[in-house]
Amino acid sequence: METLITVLVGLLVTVAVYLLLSRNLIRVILGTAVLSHAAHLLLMTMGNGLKKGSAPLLGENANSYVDALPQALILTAIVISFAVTAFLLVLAYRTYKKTGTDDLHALRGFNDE
Amino acid sequence: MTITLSIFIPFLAAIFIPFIYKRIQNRHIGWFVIIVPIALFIFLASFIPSIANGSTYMHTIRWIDSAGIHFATYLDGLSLIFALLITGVGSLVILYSIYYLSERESLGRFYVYLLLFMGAMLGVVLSDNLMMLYVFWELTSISSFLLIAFWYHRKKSRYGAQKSMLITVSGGIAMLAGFIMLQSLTGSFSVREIVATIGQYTDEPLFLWAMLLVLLGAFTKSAQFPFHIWLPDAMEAPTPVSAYLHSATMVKAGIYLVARFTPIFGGEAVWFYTVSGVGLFTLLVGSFNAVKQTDLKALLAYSTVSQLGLVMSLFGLGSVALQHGYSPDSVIYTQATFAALFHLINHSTFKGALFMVVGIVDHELGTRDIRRLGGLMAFMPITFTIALIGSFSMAGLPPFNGFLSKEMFFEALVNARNLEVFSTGTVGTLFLVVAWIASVFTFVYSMIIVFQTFFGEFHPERVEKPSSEASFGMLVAPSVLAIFVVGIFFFPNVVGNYLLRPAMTAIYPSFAGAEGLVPHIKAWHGFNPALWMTIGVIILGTILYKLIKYWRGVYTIAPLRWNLDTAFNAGLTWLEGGSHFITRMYMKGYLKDYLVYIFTFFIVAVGGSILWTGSYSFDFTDNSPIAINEFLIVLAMAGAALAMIFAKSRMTAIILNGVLGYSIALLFVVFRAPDLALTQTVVETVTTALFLLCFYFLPEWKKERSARKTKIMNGIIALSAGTIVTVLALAVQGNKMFESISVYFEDAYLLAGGKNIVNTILGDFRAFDTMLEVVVLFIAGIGVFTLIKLKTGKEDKDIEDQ
Amino acid sequence: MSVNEIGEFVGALLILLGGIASVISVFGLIRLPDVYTRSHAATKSSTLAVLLTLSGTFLYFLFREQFVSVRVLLGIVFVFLTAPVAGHLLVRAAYRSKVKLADISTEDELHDVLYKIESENDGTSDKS
Amino acid sequence: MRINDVILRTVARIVVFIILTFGVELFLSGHNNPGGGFIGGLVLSSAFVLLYLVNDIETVRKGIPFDFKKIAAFGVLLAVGTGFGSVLFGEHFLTQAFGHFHLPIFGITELSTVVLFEAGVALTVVGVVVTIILTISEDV
Amino acid sequence: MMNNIIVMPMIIPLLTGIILIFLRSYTKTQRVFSILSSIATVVVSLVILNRIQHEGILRLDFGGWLPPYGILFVADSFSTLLVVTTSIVTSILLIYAFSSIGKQHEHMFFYPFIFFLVAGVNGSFLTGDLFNMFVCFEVMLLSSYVLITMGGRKIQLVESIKYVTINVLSSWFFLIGIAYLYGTVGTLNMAHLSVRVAEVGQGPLLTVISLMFLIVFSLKAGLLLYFWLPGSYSAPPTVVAALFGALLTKVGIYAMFRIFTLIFYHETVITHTVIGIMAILTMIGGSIGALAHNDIRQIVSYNVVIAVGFILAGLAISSEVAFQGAIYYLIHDMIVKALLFLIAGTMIYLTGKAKIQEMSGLIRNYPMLGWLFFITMLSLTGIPPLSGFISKVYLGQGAIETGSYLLLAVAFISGIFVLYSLLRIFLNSFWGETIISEDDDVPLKKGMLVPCVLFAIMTVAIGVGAEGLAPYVSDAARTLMNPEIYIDAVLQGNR
Amino acid sequence: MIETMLTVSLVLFSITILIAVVRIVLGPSMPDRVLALDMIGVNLIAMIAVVSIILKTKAFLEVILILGILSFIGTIAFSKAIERGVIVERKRDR
Repeated sequence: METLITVLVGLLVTVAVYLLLSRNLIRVILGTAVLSHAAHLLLMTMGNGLKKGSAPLLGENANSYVDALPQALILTAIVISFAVTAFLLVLAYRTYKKTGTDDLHALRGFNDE
Repeated sequence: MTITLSIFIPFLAAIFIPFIYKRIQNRHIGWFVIIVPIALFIFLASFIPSIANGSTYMHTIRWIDSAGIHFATYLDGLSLIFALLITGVGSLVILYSIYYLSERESLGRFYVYLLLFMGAMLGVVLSDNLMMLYVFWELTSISSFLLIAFWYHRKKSRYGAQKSMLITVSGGIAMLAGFIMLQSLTGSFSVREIVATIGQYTDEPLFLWAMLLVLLGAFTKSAQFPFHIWLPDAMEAPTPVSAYLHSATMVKAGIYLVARFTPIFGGEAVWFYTVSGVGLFTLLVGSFNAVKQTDLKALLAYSTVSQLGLVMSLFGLGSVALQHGYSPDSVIYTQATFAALFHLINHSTFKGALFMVVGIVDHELGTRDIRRLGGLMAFMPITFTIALIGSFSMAGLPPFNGFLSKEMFFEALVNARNLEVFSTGTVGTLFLVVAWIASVFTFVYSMIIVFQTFFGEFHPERVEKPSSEASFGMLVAPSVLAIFVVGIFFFPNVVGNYLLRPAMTAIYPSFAGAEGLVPHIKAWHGFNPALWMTIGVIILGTILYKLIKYWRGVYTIAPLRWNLDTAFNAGLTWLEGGSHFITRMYMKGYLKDYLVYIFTFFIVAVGGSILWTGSYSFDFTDNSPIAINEFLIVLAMAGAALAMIFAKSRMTAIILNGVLGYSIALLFVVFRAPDLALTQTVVETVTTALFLLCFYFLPEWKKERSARKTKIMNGIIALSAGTIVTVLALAVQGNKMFESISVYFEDAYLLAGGKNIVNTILGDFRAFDTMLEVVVLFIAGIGVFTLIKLKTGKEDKDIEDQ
Repeated sequence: MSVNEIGEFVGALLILLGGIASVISVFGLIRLPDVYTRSHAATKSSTLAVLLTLSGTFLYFLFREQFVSVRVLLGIVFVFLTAPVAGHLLVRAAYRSKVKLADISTEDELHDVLYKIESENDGTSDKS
Repeated sequence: MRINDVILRTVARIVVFIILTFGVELFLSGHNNPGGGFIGGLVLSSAFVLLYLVNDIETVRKGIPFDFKKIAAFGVLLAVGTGFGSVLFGEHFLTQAFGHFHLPIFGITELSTVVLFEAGVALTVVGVVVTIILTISEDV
Repeated sequence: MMNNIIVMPMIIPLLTGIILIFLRSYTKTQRVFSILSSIATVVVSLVILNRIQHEGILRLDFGGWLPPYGILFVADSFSTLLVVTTSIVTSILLIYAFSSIGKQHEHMFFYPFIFFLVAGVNGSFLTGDLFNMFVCFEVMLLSSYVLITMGGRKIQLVESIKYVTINVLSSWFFLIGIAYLYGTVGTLNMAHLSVRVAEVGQGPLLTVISLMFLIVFSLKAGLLLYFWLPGSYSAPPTVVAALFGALLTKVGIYAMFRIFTLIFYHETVITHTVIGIMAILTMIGGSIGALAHNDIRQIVSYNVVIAVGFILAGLAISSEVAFQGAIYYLIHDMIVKALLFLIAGTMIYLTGKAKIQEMSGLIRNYPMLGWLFFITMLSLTGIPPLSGFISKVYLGQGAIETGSYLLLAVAFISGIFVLYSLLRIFLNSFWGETIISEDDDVPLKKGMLVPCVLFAIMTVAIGVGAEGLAPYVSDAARTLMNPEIYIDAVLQGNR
Repeated sequence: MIETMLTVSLVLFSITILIAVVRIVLGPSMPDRVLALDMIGVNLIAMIAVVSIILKTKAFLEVILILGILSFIGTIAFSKAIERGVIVERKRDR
């Protein structure tokens, strides 16, 4: 299972990187979103082993629990990625309104002669 | 203590000058300033007797104790000579400037700079601690920079200032590196301590580097070839400055440094060859170039370059004496050093006088172009006399002090030919020949100064102002110097015994009191080779001067025309252009390029190190089993992810992203993470809503128009990045080295009273993370608000998109 | 077989039925010719599928652990409530955004209404 | 073109109610069951999102006249403040206290300062999500 | 003894920021409140700094959870020195903001974002937990995203897209790195990480993971991967640019020092060599860039790049003396870069131009500004007795002791490039013919000049009074050199 | 027996999801895709229900409800986006 997920993570990273490298603003943002998915999944696989033990709820009275720490970290990371994505989206929106283009090739910025 | 104070007095004065300047209107501010150097001169002069008796003065104030950097002053014979020159010439120059600069100039500024310089220069020669020396060393560069660009609205002034600053500061930084190396070797920044212990380190490779770097500093400051190019351009400074900094004092700082370090590095072959070789070559180049100058100040600048070379080479020759320590035989080589010190003093007198003369000419006639001048003798008799004295002294003619030191120079060279050390032989002869040729040119340009300016016919229409003799005040300073020029010729041994003897002892501590260390200077010493050489110089020089218009064409010959100035300018231009070109090449402003750099670096660094260190040992034994349905879901996710790349519309891409997000929620369920699954679902939905909200306003995306090649490149980069992440993750999973700390949290109920471990971690164990994460969210929320609401767009006249 | 076991079995059976229904509906989704027909498959039968599954789950928990899961019940109610509305909205949206009907469709009763409104609106700006 | 949303609005009214209740439930049960401040807050805000989707901004504003920025700020203040509170009591920063109290109506209840902290989190989440959505939607 | 005080440098700005949100429409109150609280931060951090000298490294376990399980703040001399400098720099920059940023910004939560930024920066310095560092980074980064876009001018938006994207990317890389590290050694506390890494030895796998962190922090610090830096530091308003120039890269640098002296210090042959090479390339690239442009903002930004290379040369050398040099330089650079950015911004404000050849002779109308620039230039070049000097000496000593001559050469030569690039500004813009007549020049507000003067005084004071800082700096360098001091302080006993 | 039935149904659900993804990729129209997404959401609910039976835990029952709620909200958002573009109006009746 870990290997499968890891390969999936690799695939997601590939997709994310490819999207990041494109010229379109929206694709770039989607790339960051996919990358955050990949990072979360990766963090998940780094615990004490997937599917080993029951959910980390003491009410379940199980013998062993899965690693709860990565879960907490991922939760934090998810919220942060949400915040970042939201900001990035609005930034893209504002940029488009201001410049009239979403082509990153046209958005070069400083052109000191 | 008082010596330390003497360094500070000019600085203190510099602070007060602007205030005084604001108060007084009717009197020239210079009269207040001049008190400082005169007082200091008198104060320092009072040390002459005791120093001559061999005492030295040392005083230390702790500064940066932990780094061994102290404010340590040390007064011995060597520093005394320089200190006296600084304050003495300084007094005269300020006196001269009072008449030279009109009150319309911003005199407050001028004198502040000048006092800064004076203090810095005193600091250089009186410091014992190398770092202190460096502090003041750079300060001289800076004050010189400010003085050169005193008339900063002139382009040439700025150019000259920039050039001198760049060259001298660069040299200074090199010197700093050398100093630090010395400290690393010996463990001390104190010159005296280094002198005492350096013997045991001379074989270290660092020693050689330190020597070369220190020399670099000295050469740049003293305008030695090929760093001499800044000096002629520095002549844009007001003439008093040129007289003071660029002939008498600052340029001698390098000389001082060489003298000061002779006990440390002297006796080394590299030191000998570098110092004397560079010195002689500078002498030749300087004198040769001086002849072709038409601007009197430029001529003097080149002459200064050549004279500095002369002194430098003498120090190089004199360092030989230290090769095997003290022996009666090697004393003879110290005479070169003696000559160097002597010429140093002489040069300050006659060159100072000459600069002032040129200043007078410039001041009275509005030009200093030799081609426009002539016949000034008639109405500027005093000026003429001073010029005559100065030039003849420079040319090495009796009865002026230049003659004495020139003779000693030749003598030292003749001695050097007999050197048994460093397998000189032919090189010694070469030195002699070079020096002699250079002297001939020196003679020629000295004659040019006197004869082309003061003899011949006066053409009033060629000058810009009506001409008359300068005011009395302006003549005082050069006259005093001229008197010294003559006086020293007649009483050279006063200087020799009182000033030079302690200095020689300072340079050659092991020779202290040796017979012949301080020779008796005689004007007439029989027909020895040196005199014959002088006579030869006069004869050939006269001939060359007379025939100058026939051989002037030499200067237009190509190799001689390529000068270092153009090289320096071209270098700077090339540097800027090249930088621009290179920076443009990789800083294109495209996000994509930057990302490519980052990923490339990632692939090379991380991927490379994975391959290199072979950290790809996998271990799949610990894997949990895969259920078919999980496999199918992963397959669906993979399909959705891949489809995102090829999605033709943004909405499809958003939907696919949603599929990914929801499937991840399912994976979280499979991995027993209910909280995550909940969060992931909600966040995914809200994100999707946001995507929809924003994308409505953006245009439908176009097909990527990139070339096929770019796409393939992107694909390769993406694939490698993905592969690296996977490989590394697999390696990590196969190499779990420790149990996670998270077992601890399974006691959550006991510890924190919660049964949901994840929630207790978030709310208690790692509540700080949660708190900050809330802050992050909050910032994003308010940030979005700000981003949308705050529009200062109307003031867009701004300087954007240039 | 105790009552509980029968209950569990029934629950599992319902779930299996749900799975089958779901597969059937997805075949509809992939095979049917246009969005309108597909929406039948997607909304109706997959709602059925999920209802079957959830009921199964409810029964399973009820009989196995004597646990009345309010959440699952709520979920059932919820899906019942929302699925038709969602389907309705979506198809309306599809129609309004002028997704073409399949070629085999014979009639489009609202055709005139839609395009009439459109032509009326052409004068004014259609930017809401 | 006016679009008739009667069906949607009718259903939405019920749904929003369910979501809100469920959100509060999730928030409260967080310490022992899945849920907690974040999730509770997110679910609550999704209810608001639904409200805004179904109705327009003006209508909702009439019903809920809050400045959501302030709510968010208040939430952060609460979250940070509970941490700061423990400092005032001479405890380590962010020390959470919990205890079992005997309350008249509820019987033995576990009370914890975590609840305050989590409430802050939830308020922030709601405030921020709604602020973002409102801000974008208003800027047309 | 409770160490709650060490969370204050983060909490005070945080609370201030939140409270200022409520004070949105009261500009005056905002100003007073913000300056007061930033002064409070300065005082608190100074107190911490002094307590460390008496009591050793301080730590605060949040919620009383002992490390490695809970999150904790660790204040050692290194981090606290940076916190002190950050607080001081921010206070002074606030003064500049009062007179320059404008009502619109103030109304739109400008000050809160500044405080959030500072909270993030201080948190990153103080935290002893790797994941918490990630979160603190995010606090800092999100505030910086907002600040860089604030005002919404076209150039800001365009540049910030690059800035945000690249930083988001590096954040996820950071998270991936944390995941790897957690996977291998199963902990997040930095001291505990160090212990565990030391226990198994830093094998090839851990070295590869350390390179992952190197990339992340290089991106933040602008070490070799500085492409985003010149553009994004040129776009925002002056105060923000100064804040960025002074603080942001320093956080990356700090993190790099922390990680590579505390955790991954075993395989210096690989990691520190790589850092050294990167530092050299950075200095070269920065030097070239600083000469390539005529826009002051760009020149100034590239100077930031050079400084980054210089400081990390100290890490690459990795000896106690070199660390001292690097720390001195960090402090110096935070102050002087802020000053440099302020002056550059003020010049643009006064002339309305950004290119050096378009302005000329400013010194006639604004002599004070000109001399301040001059001092800045000298200080950055490392001319004594200004603040850049002592670090140069120490770094030189470190380089010579360890035989890193190439680093030494590049580091010292880069100083000349710094000088030249700034000299061009000085000669062209301050000297030269005065173009603007005295009648229609823009008056230089006191509120703009005072902060510059304060910074200038600081650079002189630090240079002359370097000995005053010496005990702190040497303690910091000692701690960096001997990770066990840090580890002991964190992991041993319940204080 | 029960185990097998549950596993089989899980597989069936995942097949459904897989095919629905194919529909999303194929399109052709946007409502098709949203329809498929909705369907995926519904199937995820079912899967989670089954998974929680297999894992013998009640922890995931909340997820079921949440997913139900959210796939509804998502679908509404998408359909509004398709229909009107803007999904949150400032004021109706404009």
